[in-house]
Amino acid sequence: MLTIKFFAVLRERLSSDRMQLPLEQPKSVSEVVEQLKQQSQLWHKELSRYDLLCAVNQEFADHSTVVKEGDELALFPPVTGG
Amino acid sequence: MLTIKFFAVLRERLSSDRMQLPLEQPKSVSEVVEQLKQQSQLWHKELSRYDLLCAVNQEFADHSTVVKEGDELALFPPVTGG
Amino acid sequence: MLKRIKVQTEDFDLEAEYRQLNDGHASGAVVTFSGLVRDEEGQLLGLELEHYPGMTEKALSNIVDVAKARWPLHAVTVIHRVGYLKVNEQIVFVGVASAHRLAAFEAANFIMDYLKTRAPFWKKEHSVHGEPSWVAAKASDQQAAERWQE
Amino acid sequence: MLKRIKVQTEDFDLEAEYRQLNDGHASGAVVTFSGLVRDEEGQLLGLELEHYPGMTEKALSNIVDVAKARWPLHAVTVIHRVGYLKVNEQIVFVGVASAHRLAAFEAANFIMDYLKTRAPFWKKEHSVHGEPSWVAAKASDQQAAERWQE
Repeated sequence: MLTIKFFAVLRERLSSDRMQLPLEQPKSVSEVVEQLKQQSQLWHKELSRYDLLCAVNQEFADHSTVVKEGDELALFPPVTGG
Repeated sequence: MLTIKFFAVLRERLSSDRMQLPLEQPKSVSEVVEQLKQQSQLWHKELSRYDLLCAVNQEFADHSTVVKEGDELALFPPVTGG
Repeated sequence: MLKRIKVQTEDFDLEAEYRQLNDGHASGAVVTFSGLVRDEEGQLLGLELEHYPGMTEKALSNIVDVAKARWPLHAVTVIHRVGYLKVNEQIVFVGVASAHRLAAFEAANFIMDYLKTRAPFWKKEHSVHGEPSWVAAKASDQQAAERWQE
Repeated sequence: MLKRIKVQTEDFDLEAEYRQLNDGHASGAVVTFSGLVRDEEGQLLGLELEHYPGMTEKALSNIVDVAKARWPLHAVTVIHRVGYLKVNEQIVFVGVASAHRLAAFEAANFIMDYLKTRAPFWKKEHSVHGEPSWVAAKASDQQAAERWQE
Protein backbone atom coordinates (compact mmCIF):
# COMPACT_ATOMS: atom_id res chain seq x y z
CA MET A 1 0.00 0.00 0.00
CA LEU A 2 1.03 3.61 -0.62
CA THR A 3 -0.09 6.09 2.04
CA ILE A 4 -1.16 9.43 0.57
CA LYS A 5 -1.63 12.54 2.72
CA PHE A 6 -3.25 15.82 1.76
CA PHE A 7 -2.72 19.18 3.42
CA ALA A 8 -4.27 22.63 3.68
CA VAL A 9 -6.67 23.71 0.93
CA LEU A 10 -6.21 20.36 -0.85
CA ARG A 11 -7.21 18.44 2.29
CA GLU A 12 -10.29 20.63 2.65
CA ARG A 13 -11.44 20.53 -0.96
CA LEU A 14 -10.91 16.76 -1.28
CA SER A 15 -12.46 16.23 2.16
CA SER A 16 -9.65 13.79 2.79
CA ASP A 17 -6.54 14.02 4.88
CA ARG A 18 -5.18 10.59 4.01
CA MET A 19 -5.84 7.51 1.94
CA GLN A 20 -4.23 4.18 1.10
CA LEU A 21 -3.60 3.20 -2.49
CA PRO A 22 -2.70 -0.35 -3.59
CA LEU A 23 0.54 -0.16 -5.55
CA GLU A 24 1.45 -3.24 -7.57
CA GLN A 25 4.66 -1.74 -8.89
CA PRO A 26 6.73 1.41 -8.36
CA LYS A 27 5.33 4.50 -10.05
CA SER A 28 6.31 8.14 -10.41
CA VAL A 29 4.45 10.71 -8.32
CA SER A 30 2.91 12.14 -11.49
CA GLU A 31 1.57 8.70 -12.44
CA VAL A 32 -0.02 8.39 -8.99
CA VAL A 33 -1.51 11.87 -9.31
CA GLU A 34 -2.94 11.00 -12.75
CA GLN A 35 -4.56 7.90 -11.27
CA LEU A 36 -6.07 9.94 -8.41
CA LYS A 37 -7.51 12.45 -10.87
CA GLN A 38 -9.70 9.68 -12.31
CA GLN A 39 -11.69 9.50 -9.06
CA SER A 40 -14.01 12.41 -9.92
CA GLN A 41 -14.22 15.77 -11.64
CA LEU A 42 -13.50 17.44 -8.30
CA TRP A 43 -10.33 15.42 -7.74
CA HIS A 44 -9.32 16.06 -11.34
CA LYS A 45 -9.69 19.79 -10.86
CA GLU A 46 -7.99 20.02 -7.48
CA LEU A 47 -5.03 17.84 -8.42
CA SER A 48 -4.48 19.76 -11.67
CA ARG A 49 -3.21 22.90 -9.94
CA TYR A 50 0.07 23.92 -11.54
CA ASP A 51 1.78 24.53 -8.21
CA LEU A 52 1.04 21.14 -6.60
CA LEU A 53 3.96 20.18 -4.37
CA CYS A 54 4.86 16.75 -3.02
CA ALA A 55 6.96 15.02 -0.41
CA VAL A 56 7.97 11.37 -0.39
CA ASN A 57 8.70 9.83 2.99
CA GLN A 58 8.61 13.29 4.52
CA GLU A 59 11.21 14.84 2.23
CA PHE A 60 10.39 17.31 -0.53
CA ALA A 61 10.33 15.46 -3.87
CA ASP A 62 9.79 16.02 -7.58
CA HIS A 63 6.81 14.75 -9.51
CA SER A 64 9.23 12.42 -11.27
CA THR A 65 10.24 10.76 -7.97
CA VAL A 66 9.34 7.07 -7.88
CA VAL A 67 7.24 5.76 -5.00
CA LYS A 68 6.94 2.14 -3.97
CA GLU A 69 5.02 -0.12 -1.62
CA GLY A 70 5.13 1.20 1.96
CA ASP A 71 6.08 4.77 1.01
CA GLU A 72 4.33 7.87 2.26
CA LEU A 73 3.40 10.44 -0.38
CA ALA A 74 2.13 13.87 0.58
CA LEU A 75 0.45 16.32 -1.79
CA PHE A 76 0.00 19.98 -0.87
CA PRO A 77 -0.04 23.58 -2.11
CA PRO A 78 3.01 25.88 -1.70
CA VAL A 79 3.91 26.35 1.95
CA THR A 80 3.13 29.60 3.78
CA GLY A 81 4.68 29.29 7.23
CA GLY A 82 6.90 31.70 9.11
CA MET B 1 38.78 79.84 22.41
CA LEU B 2 38.62 76.49 20.65
CA THR B 3 37.92 73.52 22.90
CA ILE B 4 39.87 70.42 21.88
CA LYS B 5 39.05 66.96 23.24
CA PHE B 6 41.11 63.80 22.98
CA PHE B 7 39.86 60.25 23.30
CA ALA B 8 41.09 56.72 23.86
CA VAL B 9 44.75 55.98 23.15
CA LEU B 10 45.32 59.60 22.13
CA ARG B 11 43.96 60.88 25.43
CA GLU B 12 46.21 58.44 27.30
CA ARG B 13 49.41 59.10 25.36
CA LEU B 14 48.99 62.89 25.45
CA SER B 15 47.94 62.72 29.12
CA SER B 16 45.23 65.19 28.22
CA ASP B 17 41.50 64.82 27.73
CA ARG B 18 40.80 68.42 26.81
CA MET B 19 42.46 71.76 26.25
CA GLN B 20 41.56 75.30 25.21
CA LEU B 21 43.34 76.94 22.29
CA PRO B 22 43.15 80.66 21.53
CA LEU B 23 41.94 81.06 17.95
CA GLU B 24 42.36 84.50 16.40
CA GLN B 25 40.83 83.49 13.10
CA PRO B 26 39.10 80.42 11.61
CA LYS B 27 41.47 77.58 10.70
CA SER B 28 41.17 74.14 9.16
CA VAL B 29 41.38 71.11 11.45
CA SER B 30 44.69 70.18 9.82
CA GLU B 31 46.12 73.63 10.58
CA VAL B 32 45.10 73.21 14.22
CA VAL B 33 46.67 69.75 14.32
CA GLU B 34 49.92 71.11 12.82
CA GLN B 35 49.99 73.77 15.50
CA LEU B 36 49.43 71.17 18.26
CA LYS B 37 52.27 69.05 16.90
CA GLN B 38 54.71 71.87 17.72
CA GLN B 39 54.13 71.35 21.44
CA SER B 40 56.62 68.49 21.77
CA GLN B 41 58.10 65.47 20.04
CA LEU B 42 55.50 63.29 21.76
CA TRP B 43 52.61 65.38 20.50
CA HIS B 44 54.17 65.47 17.06
CA LYS B 45 54.39 61.69 16.99
CA GLU B 46 50.93 60.97 18.38
CA LEU B 47 49.14 63.47 16.16
CA SER B 48 50.92 62.23 13.05
CA ARG B 49 49.05 58.93 12.97
CA TYR B 50 47.63 58.44 9.48
CA ASP B 51 44.22 57.36 10.78
CA LEU B 52 43.54 60.34 13.06
CA LEU B 53 39.81 61.10 13.00
CA CYS B 54 38.06 64.28 14.04
CA ALA B 55 34.66 65.67 14.94
CA VAL B 56 33.65 69.31 14.96
CA ASN B 57 30.84 70.29 17.30
CA GLN B 58 30.11 66.61 17.87
CA GLU B 59 29.69 65.67 14.21
CA PHE B 60 32.27 63.67 12.24
CA ALA B 61 34.32 66.07 10.12
CA ASP B 62 37.18 66.15 7.60
CA HIS B 63 40.60 67.53 8.31
CA SER B 64 39.75 70.31 5.87
CA THR B 65 36.75 71.42 7.96
CA VAL B 66 37.16 74.95 9.27
CA VAL B 67 36.82 75.58 13.01
CA LYS B 68 36.19 78.92 14.61
CA GLU B 69 36.00 80.62 18.00
CA GLY B 70 33.69 78.70 20.37
CA ASP B 71 33.79 75.42 18.41
CA GLU B 72 34.52 72.03 19.92
CA LEU B 73 37.06 69.91 18.06
CA ALA B 74 37.62 66.28 19.01
CA LEU B 75 40.59 64.20 17.87
CA PHE B 76 40.59 60.42 18.20
CA PRO B 77 41.62 57.10 16.66
CA PRO B 78 39.19 54.97 14.60
CA VAL B 79 36.18 53.92 16.66
CA THR B 80 35.80 50.35 17.94
CA GLY B 81 32.38 50.14 19.57
CA GLY B 82 29.63 47.58 19.10
CA MET C 1 26.75 23.33 17.49
CA LEU C 2 23.69 23.34 19.72
CA LYS C 3 20.53 22.82 17.67
CA ARG C 4 17.04 23.14 19.10
CA ILE C 5 13.93 22.68 16.95
CA LYS C 6 10.43 22.94 18.37
CA VAL C 7 6.99 22.77 16.79
CA GLN C 8 4.40 23.57 19.42
CA THR C 9 1.03 25.13 20.16
CA GLU C 10 2.33 26.95 23.26
CA ASP C 11 3.81 30.42 23.19
CA PHE C 12 7.55 30.94 23.63
CA ASP C 13 9.61 33.31 25.74
CA LEU C 14 12.30 35.40 24.06
CA GLU C 15 14.40 35.89 27.20
CA ALA C 16 14.49 32.16 28.02
CA GLU C 17 15.45 31.29 24.44
CA TYR C 18 18.14 33.98 24.43
CA ARG C 19 19.59 32.60 27.65
CA GLN C 20 19.77 29.10 26.19
CA LEU C 21 21.51 30.38 23.07
CA ASN C 22 24.18 31.92 25.30
CA ASP C 23 24.45 28.95 27.60
CA GLY C 24 27.97 27.89 28.41
CA HIS C 25 29.90 30.47 26.43
CA ALA C 26 29.37 33.99 25.20
CA SER C 27 29.26 33.82 21.44
CA GLY C 28 29.79 37.50 20.91
CA ALA C 29 26.81 37.93 18.59
CA VAL C 30 23.23 36.77 19.01
CA VAL C 31 20.55 37.58 16.44
CA THR C 32 16.91 36.77 17.03
CA PHE C 33 13.94 36.98 14.70
CA SER C 34 10.39 36.92 16.02
CA GLY C 35 7.44 36.75 13.67
CA LEU C 36 4.06 37.88 14.98
CA VAL C 37 0.50 37.81 13.66
CA ARG C 38 0.21 41.27 12.15
CA ASP C 39 -2.89 43.29 12.79
CA GLU C 40 -4.07 44.02 9.23
CA GLU C 41 -5.78 47.31 10.08
CA GLY C 42 -8.21 45.55 12.38
CA GLN C 43 -9.45 43.21 9.63
CA LEU C 44 -7.70 40.07 10.82
CA LEU C 45 -8.81 38.03 13.82
CA GLY C 46 -6.18 35.34 13.72
CA LEU C 47 -4.38 32.65 11.81
CA GLU C 48 -4.76 28.90 11.77
CA LEU C 49 -1.42 27.17 11.33
CA GLU C 50 -1.49 23.67 9.83
CA HIS C 51 1.62 21.57 9.45
CA TYR C 52 2.77 18.09 8.43
CA PRO C 53 3.59 16.27 11.68
CA GLY C 54 6.64 14.08 11.21
CA MET C 55 8.01 16.05 8.31
CA THR C 56 8.02 19.51 9.89
CA GLU C 57 10.78 19.05 12.46
CA LYS C 58 12.87 17.15 9.93
CA ALA C 59 12.51 19.96 7.38
CA LEU C 60 13.46 22.62 9.97
CA SER C 61 16.41 20.54 11.12
CA ASN C 62 17.65 20.22 7.51
CA ILE C 63 17.44 23.98 7.03
CA VAL C 64 19.51 24.56 10.17
CA ASP C 65 22.08 22.01 8.96
CA VAL C 66 22.45 23.88 5.68
CA ALA C 67 23.01 27.11 7.65
CA LYS C 68 25.54 25.39 9.88
CA ALA C 69 27.53 24.19 6.88
CA ARG C 70 27.61 27.71 5.51
CA TRP C 71 28.36 29.89 8.55
CA PRO C 72 30.35 29.33 11.77
CA LEU C 73 27.53 29.02 14.33
CA HIS C 74 27.54 28.11 18.03
CA ALA C 75 23.83 27.61 18.61
CA VAL C 76 20.60 27.78 16.64
CA THR C 77 17.02 27.60 17.92
CA VAL C 78 13.94 27.43 15.71
CA ILE C 79 10.46 27.45 17.21
CA HIS C 80 7.30 27.42 15.11
CA ARG C 81 3.85 27.49 16.62
CA VAL C 82 0.86 25.68 15.14
CA GLY C 83 -2.88 25.80 15.78
CA TYR C 84 -4.96 28.96 16.15
CA LEU C 85 -3.02 32.19 16.79
CA LYS C 86 -4.70 35.51 17.46
CA VAL C 87 -3.53 38.91 16.23
CA ASN C 88 -0.35 40.08 18.05
CA GLU C 89 0.61 36.54 19.05
CA GLN C 90 4.06 35.19 18.29
CA ILE C 91 4.28 32.67 15.43
CA VAL C 92 7.92 31.91 14.88
CA PHE C 93 11.29 32.37 16.54
CA VAL C 94 14.75 31.97 15.05
CA GLY C 95 17.79 32.58 17.26
CA VAL C 96 21.40 32.29 16.15
CA ALA C 97 24.56 32.64 18.25
CA SER C 98 27.95 33.04 16.60
CA ALA C 99 31.34 34.60 17.23
CA HIS C 100 30.71 36.72 14.14
CA ARG C 101 28.06 39.37 13.80
CA LEU C 102 27.60 39.00 10.07
CA ALA C 103 27.37 35.20 10.29
CA ALA C 104 24.64 35.50 12.93
CA PHE C 105 22.65 38.00 10.84
CA GLU C 106 22.99 36.08 7.61
CA ALA C 107 22.22 32.68 9.10
CA ALA C 108 19.07 33.94 10.86
CA ASN C 109 17.91 35.67 7.69
CA PHE C 110 18.66 32.56 5.62
CA ILE C 111 16.83 30.24 8.03
CA MET C 112 13.72 32.43 7.87
CA ASP C 113 13.82 32.58 4.07
CA TYR C 114 14.17 28.83 3.80
CA LEU C 115 11.56 28.17 6.49
CA LYS C 116 9.07 30.30 4.54
CA THR C 117 9.53 28.27 1.38
CA ARG C 118 10.76 24.83 2.53
CA ALA C 119 8.97 23.86 5.72
CA PRO C 120 5.50 22.28 5.57
CA PHE C 121 3.34 24.94 7.24
CA TRP C 122 0.17 26.46 5.84
CA LYS C 123 -1.68 29.53 7.10
CA LYS C 124 -5.42 30.17 7.02
CA GLU C 125 -6.66 33.66 7.77
CA HIS C 126 -9.72 34.32 9.87
CA SER C 127 -10.94 37.86 9.28
CA VAL C 128 -13.83 39.94 10.57
CA HIS C 129 -15.84 39.32 7.41
CA GLY C 130 -16.22 36.33 5.16
CA GLU C 131 -15.09 32.75 5.32
CA PRO C 132 -11.60 31.89 6.53
CA SER C 133 -9.25 31.67 3.55
CA TRP C 134 -5.91 30.01 2.87
CA VAL C 135 -2.99 32.38 2.49
CA ALA C 136 -1.41 32.29 -0.98
CA ALA C 137 2.34 31.78 -1.26
CA LYS C 138 4.20 34.98 -2.14
CA ALA C 139 6.56 35.23 -5.10
CA SER C 140 8.66 37.62 -2.97
CA ASP C 141 9.25 34.83 -0.42
CA GLN C 142 10.43 32.56 -3.22
CA GLN C 143 12.77 35.27 -4.51
CA ALA C 144 14.10 35.91 -1.00
CA ALA C 145 14.99 32.22 -0.66
CA GLU C 146 16.59 32.08 -4.11
CA ARG C 147 19.10 34.84 -3.35
CA TRP C 148 21.01 32.38 -1.12
CA GLN C 149 21.76 30.09 -4.04
CA GLU C 150 25.23 30.74 -5.29
CA MET D 1 8.57 55.64 14.09
CA LEU D 2 9.48 55.03 17.73
CA LYS D 3 13.16 55.68 18.32
CA ARG D 4 14.94 54.90 21.55
CA ILE D 5 18.66 55.52 22.04
CA LYS D 6 20.43 54.79 25.30
CA VAL D 7 24.08 55.00 26.37
CA GLN D 8 24.40 53.58 29.85
CA THR D 9 26.60 51.70 32.30
CA GLU D 10 23.72 49.46 33.46
CA ASP D 11 22.87 46.15 31.82
CA PHE D 12 19.76 45.81 29.65
CA ASP D 13 16.99 43.26 29.49
CA LEU D 14 16.16 41.68 26.13
CA GLU D 15 12.56 40.79 27.03
CA ALA D 16 11.74 44.32 28.23
CA GLU D 17 13.25 45.85 25.11
CA TYR D 18 11.37 43.39 22.90
CA ARG D 19 8.09 44.29 24.60
CA GLN D 20 8.67 47.99 24.02
CA LEU D 21 9.44 47.38 20.36
CA ASN D 22 6.06 45.65 20.02
CA ASP D 23 4.20 48.16 22.09
CA GLY D 24 0.90 49.29 20.62
CA HIS D 25 0.87 47.22 17.47
CA ALA D 26 2.30 43.95 16.27
CA SER D 27 4.79 44.80 13.56
CA GLY D 28 4.98 41.30 12.18
CA ALA D 29 8.76 41.11 12.27
CA VAL D 30 11.15 41.94 15.09
CA VAL D 31 14.90 41.43 14.75
CA THR D 32 17.24 41.87 17.69
CA PHE D 33 21.01 41.90 17.82
CA SER D 34 22.88 41.48 21.10
CA GLY D 35 26.63 41.86 21.27
CA LEU D 36 28.45 40.31 24.21
CA VAL D 37 32.00 40.37 25.53
CA ARG D 38 33.41 37.22 23.96
CA ASP D 39 35.49 34.89 26.07
CA GLU D 40 38.71 34.74 24.03
CA GLU D 41 39.68 31.25 25.19
CA GLY D 42 39.95 32.41 28.77
CA GLN D 43 42.52 35.11 27.94
CA LEU D 44 40.21 38.09 28.25
CA LEU D 45 39.00 39.49 31.58
CA GLY D 46 36.88 42.32 30.30
CA LEU D 47 36.57 45.44 28.20
CA GLU D 48 36.66 49.09 29.09
CA LEU D 49 34.29 51.10 26.92
CA GLU D 50 35.09 54.79 26.47
CA HIS D 51 32.81 57.15 24.56
CA TYR D 52 32.37 60.82 23.69
CA PRO D 53 29.54 62.09 25.91
CA GLY D 54 27.37 64.51 24.00
CA MET D 55 28.30 63.19 20.58
CA THR D 56 27.50 59.52 21.16
CA GLU D 57 23.72 59.71 21.39
CA LYS D 58 23.61 62.15 18.49
CA ALA D 59 25.71 59.82 16.33
CA LEU D 60 23.50 56.81 17.16
CA SER D 61 20.38 58.84 16.50
CA ASN D 62 21.72 59.89 13.08
CA ILE D 63 22.43 56.27 12.18
CA VAL D 64 18.87 55.27 13.08
CA ASP D 65 17.52 58.16 10.98
CA VAL D 66 19.47 56.94 7.97
CA ALA D 67 17.98 53.45 8.50
CA LYS D 68 14.49 54.89 8.85
CA ALA D 69 14.84 56.76 5.54
CA ARG D 70 15.90 53.55 3.85
CA TRP D 71 13.51 50.92 5.23
CA PRO D 72 9.89 51.00 6.45
CA LEU D 73 10.37 50.67 10.23
CA HIS D 74 7.93 50.90 13.13
CA ALA D 75 10.35 51.03 16.03
CA VAL D 76 14.10 51.01 16.63
CA THR D 77 15.99 50.72 19.91
CA VAL D 78 19.74 51.08 20.27
CA ILE D 79 21.45 50.57 23.63
CA HIS D 80 25.20 50.75 24.09
CA ARG D 81 26.87 50.20 27.42
CA VAL D 82 29.99 52.04 28.58
CA GLY D 83 32.42 51.55 31.44
CA TYR D 84 33.99 48.24 32.45
CA LEU D 85 32.30 45.08 31.12
CA LYS D 86 33.36 41.59 32.10
CA VAL D 87 33.50 38.55 29.82
CA ASN D 88 29.98 37.30 28.96
CA GLU D 89 28.37 40.66 29.71
CA GLN D 90 26.13 42.36 27.16
CA ILE D 91 27.65 45.36 25.35
CA VAL D 92 25.17 46.44 22.72
CA PHE D 93 21.55 45.91 21.71
CA VAL D 94 19.84 46.79 18.45
CA GLY D 95 16.15 46.01 18.04
CA VAL D 96 14.09 46.72 14.94
CA ALA D 97 10.35 46.22 14.40
CA SER D 98 8.84 46.34 10.92
CA ALA D 99 5.96 44.94 8.94
CA HIS D 100 8.57 43.37 6.68
CA ARG D 101 10.98 40.63 7.63
CA LEU D 102 13.72 41.64 5.22
CA ALA D 103 13.50 45.32 6.21
CA ALA D 104 13.89 44.37 9.88
CA PHE D 105 16.93 42.15 9.16
CA GLU D 106 18.62 44.65 6.87
CA ALA D 107 18.02 47.67 9.09
CA ALA D 108 19.38 45.91 12.20
CA ASN D 109 22.42 44.70 10.27
CA PHE D 110 22.97 48.17 8.80
CA ILE D 111 22.67 49.90 12.19
CA MET D 112 25.29 47.56 13.68
CA ASP D 113 27.66 48.10 10.74
CA TYR D 114 27.33 51.87 11.00
CA LEU D 115 27.54 51.84 14.79
CA LYS D 116 30.84 49.94 14.57
CA THR D 117 32.39 52.53 12.26
CA ARG D 118 30.50 55.78 12.94
CA ALA D 119 29.73 56.03 16.64
CA PRO D 120 32.39 57.37 19.05
CA PHE D 121 33.13 54.34 21.20
CA TRP D 122 36.55 52.87 21.94
CA LYS D 123 37.34 49.51 23.53
CA LYS D 124 40.28 48.66 25.74
CA GLU D 125 40.98 45.01 26.47
CA HIS D 126 42.01 43.77 29.89
CA SER D 127 43.54 40.31 29.58
CA VAL D 128 45.04 37.83 32.03
CA HIS D 129 48.56 38.88 31.06
CA GLY D 130 50.12 42.20 30.19
CA GLU D 131 48.93 45.75 30.22
CA PRO D 132 45.43 46.62 29.04
CA SER D 133 45.53 47.52 25.34
CA TRP D 134 43.31 49.51 22.99
CA VAL D 135 41.48 47.44 20.40
CA ALA D 136 42.50 48.25 16.83
CA ALA D 137 39.79 49.04 14.29
CA LYS D 138 39.14 46.20 11.86
CA ALA D 139 39.26 46.62 8.11
CA SER D 140 36.44 44.06 7.92
CA ASP D 141 34.16 46.37 9.93
CA GLN D 142 34.92 49.18 7.50
CA GLN D 143 34.14 46.90 4.56
CA ALA D 144 30.90 45.75 6.19
CA ALA D 145 29.78 49.37 6.54
CA GLU D 146 30.76 50.22 2.97
CA ARG D 147 28.55 47.56 1.43
CA TRP D 148 25.49 49.71 2.30
CA GLN D 149 26.65 52.54 0.08
CA GLU D 150 24.80 52.36 -3.17
